[in-house]
Amino acid sequence: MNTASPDNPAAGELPAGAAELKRVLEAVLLSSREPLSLNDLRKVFADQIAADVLRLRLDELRAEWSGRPLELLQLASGWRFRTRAEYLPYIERLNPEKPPRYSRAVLETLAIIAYRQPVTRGDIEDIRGVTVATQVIRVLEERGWVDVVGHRDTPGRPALLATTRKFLDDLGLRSLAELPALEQVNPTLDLADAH
Amino acid sequence: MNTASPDNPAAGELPAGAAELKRVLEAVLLSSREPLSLNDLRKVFADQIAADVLRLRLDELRAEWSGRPLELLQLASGWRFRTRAEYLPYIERLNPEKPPRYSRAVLETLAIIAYRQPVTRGDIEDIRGVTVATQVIRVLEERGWVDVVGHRDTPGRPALLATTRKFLDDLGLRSLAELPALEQVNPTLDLADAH
Amino acid sequence: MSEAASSETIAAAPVDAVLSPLARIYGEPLAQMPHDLYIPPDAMAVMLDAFEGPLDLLLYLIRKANVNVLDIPMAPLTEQYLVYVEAMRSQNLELAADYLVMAAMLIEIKSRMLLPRPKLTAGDEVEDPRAELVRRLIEYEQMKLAAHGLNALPQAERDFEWVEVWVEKALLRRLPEVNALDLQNAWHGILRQARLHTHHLIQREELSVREHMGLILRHLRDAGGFVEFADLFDPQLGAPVLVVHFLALLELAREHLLEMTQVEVFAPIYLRLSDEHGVSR
Repeated sequence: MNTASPDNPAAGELPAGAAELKRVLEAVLLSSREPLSLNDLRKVFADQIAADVLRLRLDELRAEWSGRPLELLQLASGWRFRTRAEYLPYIERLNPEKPPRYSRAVLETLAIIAYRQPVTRGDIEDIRGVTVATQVIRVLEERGWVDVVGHRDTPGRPALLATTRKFLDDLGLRSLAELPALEQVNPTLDLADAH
Repeated sequence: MNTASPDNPAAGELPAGAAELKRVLEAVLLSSREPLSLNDLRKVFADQIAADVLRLRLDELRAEWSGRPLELLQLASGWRFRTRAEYLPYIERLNPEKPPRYSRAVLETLAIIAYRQPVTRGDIEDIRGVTVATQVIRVLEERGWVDVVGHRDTPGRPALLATTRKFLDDLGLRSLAELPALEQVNPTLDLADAH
Repeated sequence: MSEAASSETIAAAPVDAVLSPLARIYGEPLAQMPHDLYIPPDAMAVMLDAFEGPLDLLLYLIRKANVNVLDIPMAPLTEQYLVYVEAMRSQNLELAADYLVMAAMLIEIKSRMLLPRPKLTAGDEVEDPRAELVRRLIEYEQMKLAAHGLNALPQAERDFEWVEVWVEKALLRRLPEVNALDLQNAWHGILRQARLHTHHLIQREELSVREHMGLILRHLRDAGGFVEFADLFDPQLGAPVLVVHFLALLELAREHLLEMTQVEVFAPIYLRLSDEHGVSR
């Protein structure tokens, strides 16, 4: 039995003051396995702190961490700490296992699903002009970036694929609107070469 | 190709200065799922930093985190950050587990002590008709709900148990008189079970 | 994607490094592109890996010729394309199938363009036979660039790690909660049990008396086991409490939990825990 430890939290226990509130936010966010939404974070304070107050503290917290090795990010499904890119080379030395790097086929398929969703495999094949290997889709599904959101009401009822929240989270995006804008192909050449 | 992130670290790339070295240690330790041994940590710096230097930096890092919501621990298997115990009640609110329950033996013993105090263990055994395990009494004493208020002058001089002020406080009662009256307990059940 | 093991003949590295850096799978972009379209047969296998399909190949040819996608010169494009497909056919029939379909499409477009255009009434537009091909090429190129853009975003595990600090839940001591109702129910359980074994008679006593019995015992214990009668009573508590307190005292005496002594009539009454050694704590 560990007598030095705290007892159950009193039902209404709240941190005293903004500084302590931020310490609680830090503790909770640093130890979370998933991004935490404002709603999750309100639960942490037994719904006693208003969402806009939390927003304010989160922004302050993000600023406080600005010079440090972690950054606090607002993602599609909530807030989460991640390591800054410049520290990855060090982390990688511990883990010689190479992180996934995707083939062109996978990346192009992902781009089509991301920008044209929901799409069927047939749609993807039309755009890419080649058969899409099952393996390519499976890689994306296994990463949790793509899933089936329905079926098109055409013969064969092909599955409609879309990107997931995890896809946005893993790319540090809050919504699809934050995807890089599609490039206008060739506008300058267009003028120069016209007819 | 990925331009946003640094390329593989140059083989000999090392942080410049003690402060930056600590930032790297922080990044690596905060993102690790496992404790990291000094040996692991030396790998992070391509074995270019001596173990005793790392030890020194780790001790400094631990001191720097002393007022913060995480603590850097040195465990048998290595170094690791851990969320401080006082923040656990907040984390707990995110994922509430079902609160533990006392066994029937504990609850009945407590009820007997509450309603019939002061009582000896023998009294409790008479009423319950079974032996009362020492563990049962100890649970209640450790909780601070029950203590010994005297000894009965009979052979063996058994301890007399009574409930404490903390018991009343924790149950939100001002006095024992606020415990539910026994006559009014479940009148229908009473009748059904009577005879 | 299988990265080519042997990289000596990259003469035909097909993809423009600026427009399609994704395809720069052999490392450095080529300093110069080959001027003709001849592909050494042993480089063909490498080529097949390099192109993502017929659209990709067409885009390469168009980019290489440095012409606008919107203004494709069909005759040379088709000829070049067929040269490649012929080379592929000897290497990989399965793959060539996709390319053959495209070849057929190119030839069809080319032949339609050779046909005289029908006279137009004013305002009518006849669709350029190349329109559909152009639309597909543009869309494909856009997606190729988008894929590149996505790949440039920082990516979990590749470019950063999520932070998940160890939480030792066991540090949180979770104590069972009990309320008055639980006690009532427990008592009820005891009663029923007792009725089953009828030899036990459970009688209810005035609870407040029981509470005061505890108070008196505590008082005595704290005072070292010996106290003067009058000290037990605080007149400020009022008559009802004093009465209960007194009843508790009598009950304690009856249960031999304490002894009352008086040397003579009207002398002070002393109370003593029956446990004469006091409580050693």
